Amino acid sequence: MENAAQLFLLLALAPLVTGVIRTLKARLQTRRGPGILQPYCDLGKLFRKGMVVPETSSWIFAATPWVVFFSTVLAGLMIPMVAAEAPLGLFGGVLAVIYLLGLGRFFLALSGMDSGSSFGGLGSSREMTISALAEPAMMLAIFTVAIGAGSTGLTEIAGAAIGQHWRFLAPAQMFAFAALALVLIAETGRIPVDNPATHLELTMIHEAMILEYSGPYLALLEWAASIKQLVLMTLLINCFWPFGLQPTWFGFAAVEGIGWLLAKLLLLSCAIVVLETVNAKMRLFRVPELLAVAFTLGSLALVSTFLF
Amino acid sequence: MLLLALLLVPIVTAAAAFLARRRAAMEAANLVGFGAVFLIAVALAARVLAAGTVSLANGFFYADALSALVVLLTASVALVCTTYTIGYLRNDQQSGALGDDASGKEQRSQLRMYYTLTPLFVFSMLFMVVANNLGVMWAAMEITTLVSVFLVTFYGKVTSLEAAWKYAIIGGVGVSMALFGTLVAYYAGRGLTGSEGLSGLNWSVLAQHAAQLDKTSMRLAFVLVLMGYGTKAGLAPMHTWKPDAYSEAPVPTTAILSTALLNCALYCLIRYYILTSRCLGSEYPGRLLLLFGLLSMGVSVPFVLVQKNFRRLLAYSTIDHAGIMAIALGIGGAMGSLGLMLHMVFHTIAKSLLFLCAGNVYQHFRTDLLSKIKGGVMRAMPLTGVVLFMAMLAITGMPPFSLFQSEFLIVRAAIAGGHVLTGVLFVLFGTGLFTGALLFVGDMVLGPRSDAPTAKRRPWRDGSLLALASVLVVIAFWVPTPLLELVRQAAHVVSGQ
Amino acid sequence: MIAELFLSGIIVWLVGAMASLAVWRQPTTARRVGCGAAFVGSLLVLAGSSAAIFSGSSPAINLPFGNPVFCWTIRMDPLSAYFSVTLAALAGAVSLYSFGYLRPMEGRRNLGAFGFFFNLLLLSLAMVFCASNAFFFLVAWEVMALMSYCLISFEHEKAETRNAGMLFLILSHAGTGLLLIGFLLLGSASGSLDFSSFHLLASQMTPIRQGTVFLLFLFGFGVKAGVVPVHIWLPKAHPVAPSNVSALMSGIVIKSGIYGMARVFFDFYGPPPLWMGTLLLGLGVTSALLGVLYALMEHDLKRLLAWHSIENIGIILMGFGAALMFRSLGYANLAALALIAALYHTFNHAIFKGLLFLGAGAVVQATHTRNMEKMGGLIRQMPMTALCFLVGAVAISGLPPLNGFVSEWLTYQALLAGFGTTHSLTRLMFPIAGSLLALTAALAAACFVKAFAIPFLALPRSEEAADAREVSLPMRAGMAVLVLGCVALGLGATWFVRVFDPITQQALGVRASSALVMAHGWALSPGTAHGGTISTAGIALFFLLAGAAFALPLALRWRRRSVSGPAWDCGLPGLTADNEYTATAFSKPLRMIFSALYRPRREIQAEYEVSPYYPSAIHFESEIEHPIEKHLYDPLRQWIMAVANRMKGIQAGSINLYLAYIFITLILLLLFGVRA
Amino acid sequence: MLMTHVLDLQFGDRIVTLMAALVLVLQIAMVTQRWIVLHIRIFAAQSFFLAMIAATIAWYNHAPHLYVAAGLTLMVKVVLVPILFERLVKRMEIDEEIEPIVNVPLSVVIAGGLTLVGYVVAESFYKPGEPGLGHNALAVAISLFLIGFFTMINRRKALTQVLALLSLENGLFLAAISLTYGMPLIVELGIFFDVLVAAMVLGILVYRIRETFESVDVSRLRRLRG
Repeated sequence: MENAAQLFLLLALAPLVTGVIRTLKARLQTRRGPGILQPYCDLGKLFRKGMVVPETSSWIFAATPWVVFFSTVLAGLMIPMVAAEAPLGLFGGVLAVIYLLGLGRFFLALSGMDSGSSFGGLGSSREMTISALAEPAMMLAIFTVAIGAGSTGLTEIAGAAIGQHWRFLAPAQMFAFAALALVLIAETGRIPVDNPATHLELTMIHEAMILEYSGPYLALLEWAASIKQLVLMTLLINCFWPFGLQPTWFGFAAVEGIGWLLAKLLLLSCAIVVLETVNAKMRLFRVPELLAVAFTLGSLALVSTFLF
Repeated sequence: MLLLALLLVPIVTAAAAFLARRRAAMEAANLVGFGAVFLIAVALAARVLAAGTVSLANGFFYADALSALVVLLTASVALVCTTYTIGYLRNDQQSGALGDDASGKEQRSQLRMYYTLTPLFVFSMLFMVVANNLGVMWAAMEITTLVSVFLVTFYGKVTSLEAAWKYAIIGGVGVSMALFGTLVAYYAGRGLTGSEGLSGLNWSVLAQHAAQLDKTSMRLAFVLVLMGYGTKAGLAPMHTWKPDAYSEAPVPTTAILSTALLNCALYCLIRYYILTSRCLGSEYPGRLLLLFGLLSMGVSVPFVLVQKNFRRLLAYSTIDHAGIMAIALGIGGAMGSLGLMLHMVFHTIAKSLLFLCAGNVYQHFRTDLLSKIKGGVMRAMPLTGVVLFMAMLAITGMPPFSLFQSEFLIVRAAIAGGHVLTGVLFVLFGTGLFTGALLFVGDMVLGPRSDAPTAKRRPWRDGSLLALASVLVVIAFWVPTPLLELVRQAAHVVSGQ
Repeated sequence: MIAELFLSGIIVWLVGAMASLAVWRQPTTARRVGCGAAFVGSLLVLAGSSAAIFSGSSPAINLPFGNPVFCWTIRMDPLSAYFSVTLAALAGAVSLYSFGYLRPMEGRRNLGAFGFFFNLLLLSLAMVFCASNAFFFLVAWEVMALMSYCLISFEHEKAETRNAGMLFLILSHAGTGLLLIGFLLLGSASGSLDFSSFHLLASQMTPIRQGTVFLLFLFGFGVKAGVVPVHIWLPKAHPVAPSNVSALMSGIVIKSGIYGMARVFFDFYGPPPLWMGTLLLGLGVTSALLGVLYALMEHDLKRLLAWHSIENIGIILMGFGAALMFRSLGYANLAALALIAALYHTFNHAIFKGLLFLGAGAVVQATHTRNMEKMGGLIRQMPMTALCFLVGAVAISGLPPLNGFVSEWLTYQALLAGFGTTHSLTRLMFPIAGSLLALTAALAAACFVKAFAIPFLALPRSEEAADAREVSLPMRAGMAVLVLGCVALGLGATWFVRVFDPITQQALGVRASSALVMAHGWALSPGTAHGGTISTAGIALFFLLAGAAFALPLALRWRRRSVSGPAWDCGLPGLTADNEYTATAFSKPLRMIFSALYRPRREIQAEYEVSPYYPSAIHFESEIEHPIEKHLYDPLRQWIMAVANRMKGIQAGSINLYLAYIFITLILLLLFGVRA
Repeated sequence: MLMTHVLDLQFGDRIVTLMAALVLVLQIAMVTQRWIVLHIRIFAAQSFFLAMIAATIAWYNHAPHLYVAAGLTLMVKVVLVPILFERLVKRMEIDEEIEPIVNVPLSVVIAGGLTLVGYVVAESFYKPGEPGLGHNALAVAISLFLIGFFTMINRRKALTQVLALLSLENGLFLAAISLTYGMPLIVELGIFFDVLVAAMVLGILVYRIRETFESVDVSRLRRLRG
């Protein structure tokens, strides 16, 4: 029951978040921009289209979209969205989430190299590099949170956060939050690390990997990307602002929980939009500096759990 | 009676070889003679195992387990080396290493010299071991020097003369120190009951009254004897003659020098060690022995690391092992002595085997220099290559070969006896030697086939090589019970417990 | 019964060794005898030792050979049995693989000798794991090193091979020296050499001696395990060995060092001082990170895998370190968790690293090169090999749901729990180690994207790669077995952890598995208060169901709508191998980011014909620096050689000098030695 | 009168000590000596005095077998060996010893120092209860030994090294007769036989070296190194 509900929420909500962010960004840049529902239309269109498979590619190319999609969805089912109890919490906690996303990334990178076009290789190389560098910072932040809860189970983490609403003001939590936020930017491929909108050959990362994809597979990958974004955002907000997480999925609770979720997502989206608008994309070799900052924040978080 | 036979047979052999006209006759004489000596040695060992000690001519000749073991080793080495020599010298004769005069008269006289002197050499060693009288023991040791000097000059090359000279002079000094020690020991034993006249220098007598010996004299005596017989054993810093003599003498002689003669020199040391430790306690002689032993091990390491010449490498390895055995003796105790005796047996096998391999390599490549051999021995002469590699691993104390067992015992005895530093240095030097030896032999044996032609087979030579190699392998996993018993009793003689 | 099974396996190996040496003149027979004996022996040993684990008994056997002065007995306690199982499982697969792998060597190489060394290596490994006293252990240990050496330098015509082999043997011999002293120090304390007499003995010694013995064992075993900084032999020796040997080396031979550490640190030591665990954890992190960082820079497929062995040893050491720290802090359950993580990873690494080396061997045999830059597109010619290699790559990258993930997850949990165990600053080490472990894992993933994509995907980069063929059936079978192993160890984690109960019981007096297994064996938990759970089986099930329900039908539907066309080639006429991204290019970003460590040196020479804007050919070469070798080992070697050369002056040839040595010694002894 | 002296043990002791001192002086003289022929003759003289010492001790201590030792010494070291060597010198026309390694004055000083060492070592053997002969003679013997040894190091010509070796053995002989009134007879015989053979062997070696090297300068024998 919860599974079905959360699954539906994931699949349905993810494109919406993408759309909202795009629109808000456009507005902030005084453009009209596409409608909020544009991503749905894109997906629908892509699913109806046929596709071109590079003749130099192998079965990896065909398998990747599915692996990426399923691993992302599974990760999504392991995090608490509306209720504190994550539907598939038993299958794994935050570590599992990260490693499932890692599995998706692994195959995405392979498929990037599969066609033999040098863009794919370029994208894969950069993607693996950046994610690798993002990893320790993320792990530190998560350790900080998990130490607070004494567990890596997201249910426990959220559960521990419930009730003590102002805990996120503790310096440890703040630092961890900042670190995780930076990592989230890197992971979801947003400015200043990567520009999801560009197809300028030399700067793109994520887009370069999926350059050869078209039609339904492209749709799957885009969808997976937006779901990943939703998952990470939810992870962030529900670990640090567990307001309105409900004990159950039933009755009015669900409505209230979803309301809270949307509100928090909107808030985070606005923050992302502002960040993306005021920043320019970094050169690739500046990115490590950003992640070093994240790592420092993470260690600060740890030290402060130790001090305060 | 056995003892007398043991001494007479080599003399007869020498005479026979001297009178022989043809090469075959000399070879036969030596082969038969040493075969007989070997059998007698086995019989002697059996007798000693049964009776404890054997003595003759009211204790002028005397053999206990220790002497029996050394005799057995000497006899076996002599036998194997003679078998090998037949193939070796025939090869020399054909390859013209003995000077190629038309009549072959020179060659024959050279062969005669070899086949006559070797039995004399063996005789002097056996005599030294079974002589109860320390003075006679000394005289026999002097004879070994004089005889082996001529064996070293066998090839009559400039370098072999040089080596012989150094050997003779250093050896001469050494034995005279030993003589000094001997008579100081005699002085220490004055006025003991039963020490009148001849028997006053008999080891068995002195050993009985060791406690009443004059302490100061024994201190002096042990130092002098240690340096004297240490010179023959090649303990540093008296070792300098060894690399020269070993690299110049004919290979079978070298094999005997580096195993049998080493054992005999150590045998003399052990005899005096027993006297001294019974008189002064084992601490004083022990410290001196440890000093020389560690010095020998330490000195041999750098020379092995940067060595270019194979037989000199082996010589330094012998110096190292002399050091090891000195250390074992210095540590003493039941475990140390057992380690010493086992090591003597195992080292004799492995080292003689190594020298035989060196002989094959030398006769095939006409050089001992690594730079000229340029690797590929395994390809050019598979049997020798494999055996050589095995023997080298064995000599550096690599399991499963047996030297690891004895060295393990020695190090264990050292650490258990509180000589932790000795143990650590032992291991350190051992590693250094292993490194040098492995690098050398690896470069020599492995690698692509060199341009030299494939070696022709020499049944006598390679046969004895193979036999000895199989002994090396077998003894790693199975030591015959009588031999082990003999070793244990010898160790008992040394440690007295 | 158990003992008989085990012993029969040993005997089969022994007989196989002798037999294959005996028939060396008939290559085919020699190959069949050698590999067959290895295979059968492995099965028997597998049966025997797994039986030993589950029966919980520890049978002792007195071997009927050897110098009676010493004691030649083997005892199969749970730890020994566990490592024997690891050995036998890997050895079985490898010997199956060898049937096919060795066939092309027939006539060119002495396969009789190979079978001899191979079987004896397995035999000596089993002895190492089961020896019940220090002497026999050291003998087996050295024989193992010797056999490994013989196998490494099996193709000794190449100088590279010879030198690598010698370096290995020399370092391992030096390590054995340390072990010898360590064991004898223990032995002099206990008066016996039997391991049972060493139990908890080390902790009763004085702190100084305790620490000395610890360091002796740490580095003595560390050499064999390839722990930084005594790892330098490993990346040289593993690539040059025949690939089935490399699989054994990386899979199990270096694990003998791990076994030794487990034996000493958890059996001979009681709760140790805290610094020991801390040191171990630190070494583990260092090894893991350096290992993966240097692996990333490799283009030699096998050397890349070798560096990853160092990385994984580091991960195992993290587990050991944490376990020791927990022990000294008095948390037996956590210690058990960390120990389980380490041992689990040991088994996993044996399986997937073996698999990867076998795969690499197949590739090398097909393309006759170890250089990735000359491979490519092999997934079409060798689909089976590619699949196996992919599974291995996913497993070693620690991605769910395969086995690598489980053990890394357990390690994370142990490190996480560590934070709460103490209030001193040392507790910061746990999360830091955890985050660096995360970095290691992510870099490993990046590295294996390269290691799989460059050889197997896209277009072939050389003729050899273009006309490579799939390898023979036995080789594929051998790899398939290990693939199954990866999957089983991943999905069956909750079942497998029960194996560790006897071990933790023996070492720490705790049976942890009941706490670890949750939800009727569906999920695994760290066994801490309310720790998170993981269910690899569940994840796999999800993928299967989703795949069956959606992926297959949809993919089939869409296939009809799909056309195949050329990949985007930037408008150049046609996509060729020259356009492809190379391994060097792939790792370039990391090379620049970590240039402080690598100190890369690059040379670019362009040849121009027409104008400086159109180079006709560009020669590019870049190399990186290995600081530990450059700043530690090379100076040491040079110093030793310099000293040795100087000491040659002792033997300068002058007899007067020689006499002077004796004279001076005599005078000194007369003056200071004689007088009481 | 004379008889009383001849029977007086003190007198014998004096004589022995005197001759021992003479032997020592000759040994030092050997250190300074450059002419090989003279060297050989000094050696002969030294050996002669040793024989005399042996005879004296035999007379005073009623140790008949020492007469044999004395006789052997006379025969071997005073007659045979010198003749052998002088013929060798003539055949090889070696005339003068080149400069020793350490120059003569310094060598003499060193020789003196070695004598001192001899006394220091012998000191610990001095027991008031015994006749003084023991440690005096032992001191001289050790000094002879050490000085002979030093001469071996100090000389470059093969033949002089051999002579030094023999004079070194003279020291041993002195020790033997004065400490223990000689070894058991058979041992003595063995030793003398050895000395004779050694002398011959070394002589032959020297000859062959001369043949092959065109010189007997042993400091040139430096091919074997390392």
